[in-house]
Amino acid sequence: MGTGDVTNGLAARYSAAFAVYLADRSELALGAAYDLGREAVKAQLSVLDVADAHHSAMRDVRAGDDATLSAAADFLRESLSTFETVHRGYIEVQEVARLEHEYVQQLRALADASVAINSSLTVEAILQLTADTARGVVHAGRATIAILAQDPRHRPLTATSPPRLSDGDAHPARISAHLTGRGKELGVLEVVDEHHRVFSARDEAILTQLAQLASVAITNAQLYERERTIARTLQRSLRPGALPPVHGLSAAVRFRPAGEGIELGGDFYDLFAAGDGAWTALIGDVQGKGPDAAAVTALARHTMRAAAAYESRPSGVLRLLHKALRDQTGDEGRFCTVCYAHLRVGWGEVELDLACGGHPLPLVVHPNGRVTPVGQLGTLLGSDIEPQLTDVTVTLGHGQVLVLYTDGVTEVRRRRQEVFGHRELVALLETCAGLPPDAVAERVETAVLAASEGRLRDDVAILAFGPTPQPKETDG
Amino acid sequence: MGTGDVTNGLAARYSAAFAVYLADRSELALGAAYDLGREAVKAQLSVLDVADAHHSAMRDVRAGDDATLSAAADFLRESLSTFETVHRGYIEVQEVARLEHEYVQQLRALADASVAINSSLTVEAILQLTADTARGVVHAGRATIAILAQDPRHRPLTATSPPRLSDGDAHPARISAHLTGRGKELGVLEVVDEHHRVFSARDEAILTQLAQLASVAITNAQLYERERTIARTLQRSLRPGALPPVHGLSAAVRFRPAGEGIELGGDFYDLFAAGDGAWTALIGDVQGKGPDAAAVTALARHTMRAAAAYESRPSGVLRLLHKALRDQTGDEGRFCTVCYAHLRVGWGEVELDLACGGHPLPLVVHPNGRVTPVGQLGTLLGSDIEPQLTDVTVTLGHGQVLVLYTDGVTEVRRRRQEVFGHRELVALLETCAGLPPDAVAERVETAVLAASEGRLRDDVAILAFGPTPQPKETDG
Amino acid sequence: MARDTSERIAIESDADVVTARQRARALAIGLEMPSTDQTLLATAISEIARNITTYAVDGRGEVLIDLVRDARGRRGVRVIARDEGPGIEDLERALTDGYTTGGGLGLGLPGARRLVDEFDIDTGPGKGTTVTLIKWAQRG
Amino acid sequence: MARDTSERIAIESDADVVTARQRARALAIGLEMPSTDQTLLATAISEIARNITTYAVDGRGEVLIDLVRDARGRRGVRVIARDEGPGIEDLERALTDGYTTGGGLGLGLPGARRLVDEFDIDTGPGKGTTVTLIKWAQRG
Ligand SMILES: [Mn+2]
Ligand SMILES: [Mn+2]
Ligand SMILES: [Mn+2]
Ligand SMILES: [Mn+2]
Repeated sequence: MGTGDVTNGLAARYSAAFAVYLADRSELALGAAYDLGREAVKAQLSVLDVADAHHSAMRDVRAGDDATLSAAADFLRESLSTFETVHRGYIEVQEVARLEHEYVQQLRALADASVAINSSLTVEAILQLTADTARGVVHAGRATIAILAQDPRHRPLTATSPPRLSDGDAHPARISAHLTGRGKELGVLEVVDEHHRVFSARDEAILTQLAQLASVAITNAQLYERERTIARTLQRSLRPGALPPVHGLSAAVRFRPAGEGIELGGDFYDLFAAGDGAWTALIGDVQGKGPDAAAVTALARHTMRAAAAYESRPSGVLRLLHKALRDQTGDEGRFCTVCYAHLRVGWGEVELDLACGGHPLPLVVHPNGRVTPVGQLGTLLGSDIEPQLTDVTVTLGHGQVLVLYTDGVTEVRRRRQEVFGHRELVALLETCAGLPPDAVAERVETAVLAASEGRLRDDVAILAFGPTPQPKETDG
Repeated sequence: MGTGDVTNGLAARYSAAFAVYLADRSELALGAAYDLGREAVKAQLSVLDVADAHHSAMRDVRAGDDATLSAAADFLRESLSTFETVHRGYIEVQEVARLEHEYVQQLRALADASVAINSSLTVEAILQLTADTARGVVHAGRATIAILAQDPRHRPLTATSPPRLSDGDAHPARISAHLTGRGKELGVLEVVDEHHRVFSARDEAILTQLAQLASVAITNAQLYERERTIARTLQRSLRPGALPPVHGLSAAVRFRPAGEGIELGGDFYDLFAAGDGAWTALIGDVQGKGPDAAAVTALARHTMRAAAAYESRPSGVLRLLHKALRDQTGDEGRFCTVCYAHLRVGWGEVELDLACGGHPLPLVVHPNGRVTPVGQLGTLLGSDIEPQLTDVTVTLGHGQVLVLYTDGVTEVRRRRQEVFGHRELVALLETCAGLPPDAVAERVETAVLAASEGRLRDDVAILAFGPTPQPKETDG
Repeated sequence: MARDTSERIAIESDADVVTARQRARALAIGLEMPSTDQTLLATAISEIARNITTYAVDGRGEVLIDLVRDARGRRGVRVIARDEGPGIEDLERALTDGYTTGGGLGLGLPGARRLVDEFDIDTGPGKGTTVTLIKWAQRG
Repeated sequence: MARDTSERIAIESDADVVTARQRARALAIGLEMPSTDQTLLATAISEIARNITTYAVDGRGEVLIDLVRDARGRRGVRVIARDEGPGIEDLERALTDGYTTGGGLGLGLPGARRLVDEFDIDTGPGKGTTVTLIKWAQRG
């Protein structure tokens, strides 16, 4: 602090000013001591430099009488008064620093809480985290958050921190902040403490900030919950369910829509009782993926279920579906492929009429390991051209399994290279001779998922069935 | 600061210690000056008190020789050294306070940004706000945020602040923070400034905190967007569309699902060409509201559209729908009411066969202002009992309008009090004589919304139609 | 608080500041205020007078100095400094020791505030500044 | 940095602190260090020695004082204070002038740090504390 030059300059000026003061003892001369001290502080000289300057001045006057000593005391005191100002400022600034540091701690706690609160997807979790944060960040005894019901059908929600109430004060100190979302009142966040507690303006500011961020998180969670409920419920309601048990028929299905968080795609399948005591088994693929395609699968399934009550020829049902797809209003046209089978289940065998509208032909796995396609290729449904469809009759005997599948099974690509195609499927099925339909479907699904490395680029559906083995067959 | 007693005590002890030092000039005696000064600081005495104590000691020794003055200088210096420590601390703590205050400003900016960022529902808006905040909060020249594509079908996204790039430094100073969501890498947030800029550890901490909160907001927005897309797309795809134009028929529809953010409920309607050149008009209400009911409306509409291709008797179509509802797998049974009309549109008149499955009977508005129900009440569809349904033939002539509606129109309650019911509907329709179907539907909807004070408790659907007025009719 | 005496000193130059210091010191001596407190009072006057000569219009203002007595009979010196200057826009900042801008040394108004027993300031953009301070003769 | 001389002083009582101060002052005078800096050096030694007598096991430790010279030929007095005490758990806090806990006066280690040109501390729970400080004879 300070350099020798400035220090020496100080000593000389101090000595001269002191000599003036000794001569006239005037306020003007004394004011010079104040000026010197103030300059020393501004030049960041040390208080020790002033002490040394004082002593060199004393050496210069070389007098020890009371009057001189008294004047010296006055002069030194005056020259140190600015140092005293700074000294007192130290204690004050230390308090400022402490308060700012406390504020930093609160704001950091708030920032951490913000991340945690916004990471919560349920309103309940947000409320509890907010109450806990409120209590912690203002060091209070208890915090409560309450939000109104969004809707007359819902209940209001509250959370308290700590969860269990103590008896508490009859007249506690309290501060609160309103929760608002998109211009509407959401609820209130309140903090209470013992009655002698005085909450600071900063505590209120922090609570308000917390209420604000909690409001946003609650609003987001409510919006998310609403859309998620709609999305989940619709997808689950539209998705084909488990296969019904059919006497004499063993059937299995595997169904995997592509896309994270998606439960329903453009692939579909169905197995249901047709009007005439027979059964219908079908698989299909709507052009495209995701929810747009999914809505069309509902149309396809419901249409074919209704048509099957009136119509036993597969080609007839598919023609009606073609018309229904063409009649769709609003949406731009959607194409669809379907493989439709009308089944008469007998004793150890299944006779089926089969039509394929633009769909890959199903494969029969024979007990000897041979794999053969059945049916005849037909036209895509829903397009401009009247579909060409052919009904083919097939009988599945003991140990034969028919595998219906969508193109997601045979067009598995990785880095633009087909890694599982028709050839691989046939080769795999050749190893499935004698296996029941569920095992066959399982093997196919496993192979496809492995080839896709867990990331499907298209929906995958597999429907496999055959006559149930009849234990008495060879005995009877 | 300090009291007279302590000050006087200081003066006496100072004088005594100084006398000792004058006698032996030892380090031990000099150390006493340090101790006195330190005690004075701890007792929060003023530096002026020390100066005064010094001068009373000088008065006591009453000597002005060089040796004494030199010893006095040593002793005063030593006694002031602790004050110097505090003085230096002031400057240091002031810097600490300034830095803490700056940190407070950054954290407050971060808290504000957190609210703004989490209030944004699109990833693009979040990215821009994050880049702007990053640049502002660390006072840098430019900030860039980039996130990877979630899915091979999507593009990566970036945002820059300011949006336009300046030429910039060839070797700028830079700091960055990773964005991660649910354990996966999302992208990176980077800040650059002129090459001489030195980013502090606090700048890095702030950037990391910002990256963290942005990551959560991005993840939430992606999740929300996904669910919202599914919900929107499915609802729009399942929702019945606009009415097709039908030569000779004037028809209008009003449709309002209950519930905020919901686009599709349990009410439905349809108007489509039946198989035999005739048309089908229908309205229905699935038990319950919201997405659960909505999926069943798809089943109902698609089933009836398919059945209408084979079946012209309304009761036949409704029986098939009953069966389809009963066959539904997975879901617990859902009931449904439908009013179904098979229309033959002629020259200035419409002949219709009508069946009502558990649905309120439609009302005819006559040109003279009379309002009469038509059709015969039938049984709810989808329940355990085989429905009782009756086909009734009705002819609508010039100026007659048939109004089909769901119970949401006639069961408007407010505070458990019915405020708009069947009686009010009939009274309203009596004022609609001579109005075209669209005006009638409009009036009914307006009355229902007014009675509900804008908050529907049930879905509302209204389908009104009648023969198109034939201008040549009377001339021909 | 009863007023004993009063003197009004126009502040236009450094010489006027000396007059004010002297007047205050004379009153303080009359109250037998300790010499260290006399020094602190004089320093506080210098700091607020400096505020006038530095910031007020034409560097002009006035200082009123008088003796006061509180309800408990305690006596002290009161100094009121007024100017018609631009006023202080951000008072909190002007009094928080300059730490927000860094490197302040805590002199000026915040320094003066620390040296006296009571300190009050009335200011605002365009309305000038009035500083009132009191140093009691007996310590609390 | 070349070592010129070295002296080891056991710190067990206040008398030992005086010895250390004296030794350091003698070396400082030999380097013609200004008297104000001599005082600051002695004060720093008192503060770190006080740290030993207050916190170390049995209040014991040792101080090494020697002359050092840096690469540019500048000479100074170096003081190394060691103890086998419990060590300092939260060093940052011990050095941040007590402002986090409020009301500290900035003496002790943070005070000593401010009075010298170089200051280094090596400590940790259970490993004792070593403080090294240097005061250069010529100002930077
Ligand atoms: Mn598809
Ligand atoms: Mn596909
Ligand atoms: Mn309903
Ligand atoms: Mn209803």
